[in-house]
Amino acid sequence: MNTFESWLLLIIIMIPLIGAAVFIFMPKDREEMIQWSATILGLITMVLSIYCFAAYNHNDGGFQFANSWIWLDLPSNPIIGQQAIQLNLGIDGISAPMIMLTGIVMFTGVLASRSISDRPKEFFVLFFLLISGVFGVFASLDLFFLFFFYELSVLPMYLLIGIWGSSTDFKTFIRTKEYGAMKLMLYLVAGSVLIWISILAIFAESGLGTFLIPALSEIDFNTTFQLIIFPLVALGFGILAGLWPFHTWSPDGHVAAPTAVSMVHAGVLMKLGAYGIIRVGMFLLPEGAEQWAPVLLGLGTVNVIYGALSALGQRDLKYVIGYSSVSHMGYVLMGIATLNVIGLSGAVLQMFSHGIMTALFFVVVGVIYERTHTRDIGVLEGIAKKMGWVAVLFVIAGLTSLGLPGLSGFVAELLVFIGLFQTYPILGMLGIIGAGITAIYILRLVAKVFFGKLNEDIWNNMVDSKFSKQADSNYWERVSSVVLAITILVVGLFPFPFIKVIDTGVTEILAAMAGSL
Amino acid sequence: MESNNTLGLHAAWIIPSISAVAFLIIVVSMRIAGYFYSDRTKLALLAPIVSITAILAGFILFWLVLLDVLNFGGGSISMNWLVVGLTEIRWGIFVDKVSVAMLGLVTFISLLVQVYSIGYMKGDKHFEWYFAIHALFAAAMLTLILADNLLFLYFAWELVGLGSYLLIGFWWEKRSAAEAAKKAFITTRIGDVCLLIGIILLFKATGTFNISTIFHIAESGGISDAILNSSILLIFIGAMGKSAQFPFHVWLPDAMEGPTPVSALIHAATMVAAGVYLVARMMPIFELAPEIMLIVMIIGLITFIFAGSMALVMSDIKRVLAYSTISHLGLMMLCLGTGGVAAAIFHLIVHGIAKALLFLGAGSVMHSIDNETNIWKMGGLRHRMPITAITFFIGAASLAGLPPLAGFFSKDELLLSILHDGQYVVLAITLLGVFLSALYMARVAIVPFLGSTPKHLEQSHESSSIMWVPLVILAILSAGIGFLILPLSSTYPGWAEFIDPSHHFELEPWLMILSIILALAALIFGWSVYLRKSVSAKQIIEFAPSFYKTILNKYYIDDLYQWIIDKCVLAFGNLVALFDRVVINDKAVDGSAISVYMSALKTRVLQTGYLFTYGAAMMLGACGLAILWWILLD
Amino acid sequence: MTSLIIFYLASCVVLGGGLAVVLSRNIVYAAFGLIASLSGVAGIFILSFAPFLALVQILIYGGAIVIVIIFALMLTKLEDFRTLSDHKHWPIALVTSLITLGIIISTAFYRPANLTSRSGLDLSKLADELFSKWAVPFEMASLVLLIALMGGVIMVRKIDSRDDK
Amino acid sequence: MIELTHFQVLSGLLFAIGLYGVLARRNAILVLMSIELMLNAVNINLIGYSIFMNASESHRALGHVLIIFVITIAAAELALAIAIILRLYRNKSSINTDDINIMRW
Repeated sequence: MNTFESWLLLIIIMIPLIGAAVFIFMPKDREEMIQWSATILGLITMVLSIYCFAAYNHNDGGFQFANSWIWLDLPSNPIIGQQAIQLNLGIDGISAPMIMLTGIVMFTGVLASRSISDRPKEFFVLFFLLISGVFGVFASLDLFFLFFFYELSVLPMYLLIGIWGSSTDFKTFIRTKEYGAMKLMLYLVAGSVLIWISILAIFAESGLGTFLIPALSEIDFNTTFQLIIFPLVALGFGILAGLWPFHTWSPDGHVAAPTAVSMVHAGVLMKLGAYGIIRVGMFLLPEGAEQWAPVLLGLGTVNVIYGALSALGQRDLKYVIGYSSVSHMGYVLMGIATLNVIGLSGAVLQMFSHGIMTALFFVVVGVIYERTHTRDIGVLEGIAKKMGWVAVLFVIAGLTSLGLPGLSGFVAELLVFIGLFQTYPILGMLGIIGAGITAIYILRLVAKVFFGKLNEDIWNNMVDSKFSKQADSNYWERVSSVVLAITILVVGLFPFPFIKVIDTGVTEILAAMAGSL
Repeated sequence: MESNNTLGLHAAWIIPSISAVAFLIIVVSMRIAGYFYSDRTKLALLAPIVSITAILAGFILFWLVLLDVLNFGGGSISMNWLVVGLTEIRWGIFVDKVSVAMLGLVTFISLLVQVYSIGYMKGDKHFEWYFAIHALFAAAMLTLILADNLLFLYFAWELVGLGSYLLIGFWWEKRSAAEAAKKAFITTRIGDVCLLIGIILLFKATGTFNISTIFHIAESGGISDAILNSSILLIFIGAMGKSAQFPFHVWLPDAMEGPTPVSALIHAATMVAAGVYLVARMMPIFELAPEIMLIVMIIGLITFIFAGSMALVMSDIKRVLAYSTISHLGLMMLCLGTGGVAAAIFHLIVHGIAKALLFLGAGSVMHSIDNETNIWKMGGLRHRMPITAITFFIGAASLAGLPPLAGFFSKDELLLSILHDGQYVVLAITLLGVFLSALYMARVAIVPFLGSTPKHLEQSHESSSIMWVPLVILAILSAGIGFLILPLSSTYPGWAEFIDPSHHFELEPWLMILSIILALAALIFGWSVYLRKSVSAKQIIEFAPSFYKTILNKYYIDDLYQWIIDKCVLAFGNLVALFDRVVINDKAVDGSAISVYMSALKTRVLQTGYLFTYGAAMMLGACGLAILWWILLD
Repeated sequence: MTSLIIFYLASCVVLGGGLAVVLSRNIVYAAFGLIASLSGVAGIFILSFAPFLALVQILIYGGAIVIVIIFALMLTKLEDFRTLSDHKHWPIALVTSLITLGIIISTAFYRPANLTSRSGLDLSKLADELFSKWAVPFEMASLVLLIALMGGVIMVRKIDSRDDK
Repeated sequence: MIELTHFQVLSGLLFAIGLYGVLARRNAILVLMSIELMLNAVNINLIGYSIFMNASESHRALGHVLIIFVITIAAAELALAIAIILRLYRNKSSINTDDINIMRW
């Protein structure tokens, strides 16, 4: 491994961080400059993250691009000797696609935020901080830093939603952005408390005096300990993954957040939860995972069906997508809980696929909202006439969501289903039925909002005067959404390269599980 | 199954690929051209040229495949698509006599329909897009036919559904078209969900998606009865959805909101036949489950009669044809239920050609009379558009079962197959259905084309040649293809034996004569009711007015579904959403926040703001800590 | 023995002054009580061989702090609180302070150190320590004083009415 | 002979008196004075330990150093406290702690 590769992950984490620091010192009124530098940094990061995935050698497996820097020497302990908290970076087959996902969503998110005119400088500072944290979580092999980056990615959300967000105001149903931000924050902090408790418990129980994940995974924790700690881990990370019944922050948060933040939030941040369950829960506490898997599976099934049905009853475009995220994350949880190669690979691929798909959804809905200042399904009708690109891309995202073959959602869900049928055929059937319900709400939405006759009067009243000539997405938004759509197509048609890498990581985790059982 | 000669097989996988590439080319070039030329009409012909070239190439390659199948008996090739753990999921194609027959049908009809569409869709806003979806649909449908494993088949199956969705909703600015597209997708989706479950169940039992391997395992008893029966039933439900069998038939009549050539291609000849094709394809495994075969037969029978009765009362020409399609698909299913694969496929082909002809004819009529679809507002069009009229008559007569047209032979084969299965009651009911189908065909042919011409149709005229040439080709085929059933030469032992060597060509004269009599009787009856009016239709209606009303309202099934969707599914969705909002969110989540707030209201009284309180509390606390420390220390 | 008597005398002054501070009804008496008490503490310092500290005590407390307090009394109209009333919860205050007293005294007697040999500290030694080992904190303390001074000035300077509200 | 205990008891008594003053008096200036008493109580304790400890000179110097710091901080604290009181008096026309409860819920 050459020097560049061993520094690659650090570079990927640091680019947004340094970018954020640089933005702070940029003059406020030079918006163009800030937007351009954000775009360029985003592009570089995306390219690097894709390189990172492509260069991952799936034959060797294991943690690659690994490198470590000692951050803090813990007080020396006579029994275990001198140990340190290290910034230990490395990716395996599960985190590699997640890194790529983050890179893609970051770049497209920056493109989609170019239209932000309210304090763009501060927006990009916080946004880059958030992204840096997300990269950090996926790349960290040290529980301490995993938690550190996790918090780093959670905290900026509050400001991003609270300041740049948008409120829902139907006469009968009001959710302010402050409410959404606060709720999201409280939930995620509650989750992180559980995570921190369990991380410290694992640290103490191991007796190694280290937070290193590979070292900790060698240890067989005793069964009682695993049985007690796994639910804490699963719940703590599960909150972030939208685990029922702790999911309500997610639709409210998605709806309140500005476009780019919704994208990162639904696209990547929720994946942190699922990733944490795999990395910390399953990898370190295999027996606990084994014992609690049925519960996780049951909750995942509830997520799928419940999320889909809830989405059916929503009026706000973003709420529909918010609940569809809850539903789709259910597939991830189900896939994780199958504890077999196919299901788990499906879960990881679903994380990737759903990330891209939701990001696409939110770009498109963001465009609609910016142009019309409404997301009310009851009001919007036939807007495909004015917004051709938006309609096409929304339909692509919708079809992905309902699992149309040829798009990424199908492959992922199929693998989850096959995995489920190995162990729990009935739940597998419920999962497939959930996909059927998804078809209902997506197609209803598409038929109502995009198709049908456009009422010109309503439209002229609704549309922002800035956009009355050209209501369709601008070039940046088009590039952003087309990048996402192409990713969906590529993964849907040629999933093999992705699955190969994911499979490596999944196999190792399951081997570790089998070894310790 | 590996074939030595793979030339034909390679040709086979190229066929759908060309169309897929054509789809991409059209979509991309549309966008790029849009940036350079503001005047789209100059480029409009680009799209049909690309897509028609693609499908023409497919049609030419079809002959190569056919030759290969005739000489070497087909085979399969496949490649890896996915490897997960130890499980391989492959993409592959499989060519045999049935699939090659379907291949010919689909490429041929697609070709004609696309040519026809150039004339029909001229001047439409989204002209290029229309041909793009056509190419996409053709690619998907051809893939479906060729797929050698169930997953790949499902893959194509869904894409076919997508093509249908896009084409039905092609005029999406019409609310009804948008709704119809949605309805079609969702209804078939219900079937698809079952199909996927069935496929995965089979995968679980056998560890493979490959159809022939599944057959081997199933035949050697490697699958338990429960799994086998349930998965076959689920697969059949999938087929029912696509083939619009009762009770999933509701989407097909609504799908007529799409452009008429689309109805001809997708909703008559190809996509709806996919269900029948699937069942035929899976026949070896269906035969292992006689109970399911019985269900297939009964569903087919119900659909046949039931849709036929509705076809008899509809006044929209396309809807009549749609119900007739459903009815004929039911007939094919019925036949498959008795094990008659060859007969069903033969009827599929004959019906596909004839129905495409009828739809294109109907389209031609609509095109010339300003998109009027109500048959009662037409009449005497025979004089205005003779070619359309004659070809339409040929198609109708073929489907009505008049000798020596193709429909006569195929229907005869079907009846024979039912007879051989020993289902006499079914046979009797089927004969009633044959009468019905001849009657509605007479109605839909006689009312618009014969009789006197109403005033407002004086201006109507024959369509352009690009539209009537396909009609003529189809009419010729529709008339002549029936003879394929006969053992024409020493090497060709007749259709049935060609498809399935265990069958032999035979005739049952009394059945043949009976069906001819029934068809003729229906035609005469129709002629006297609708043309000579010697028998009043009104009197017949008054015979059982409520029954008539029920049929006219499609047996209230659409209303029932609407009710279920509105009152059950949506209401349930709303209920869950409300539950989420009220119970989970407001009570549990905000409730916990509120309870914290309320307890804070109680405890905040401690914050008196007086120095005294804080000082005393602090000091007492320090004392308490001191005492604690003391106690702990000793 | 003499030192013990002096100690008791000084203690009486300290405690008496303290009691005068907390019990007197007149705030000026209280201020004088404070002076007495602080002087008593200075006496204790002398007894402990720390004349420098005693000097500091007199200078800073007696000379500066109490003067500042008396200035404060003058700046706030003295007539407003010529007679002072106690808090109505004074019994609780009494109990609290008695408990504290009990704990402090019981710690003193719980494990008596029995140290009787006294030894003072040379002033030069103190200076050595203060300006070598404790130089940085010492400078910090001067900074604190400076900042407190500035804070005091800012706090009491006349501000235009806009900020007053 | 004077013992360490003497210092401790004296310091404790003065501390208790000061504490009583802080808690029981209502006049802010008196409260300040009582705080001074408490600080002095601490000083007595410190000097007591400093002279009775069997330790090196540099260790015993610590007590003296701390006393100097305490006095310094007391002066600083008082300067600020008086300023605050004056300010309060100007705004509220009262330095009665009972009247100053803006920190109340």
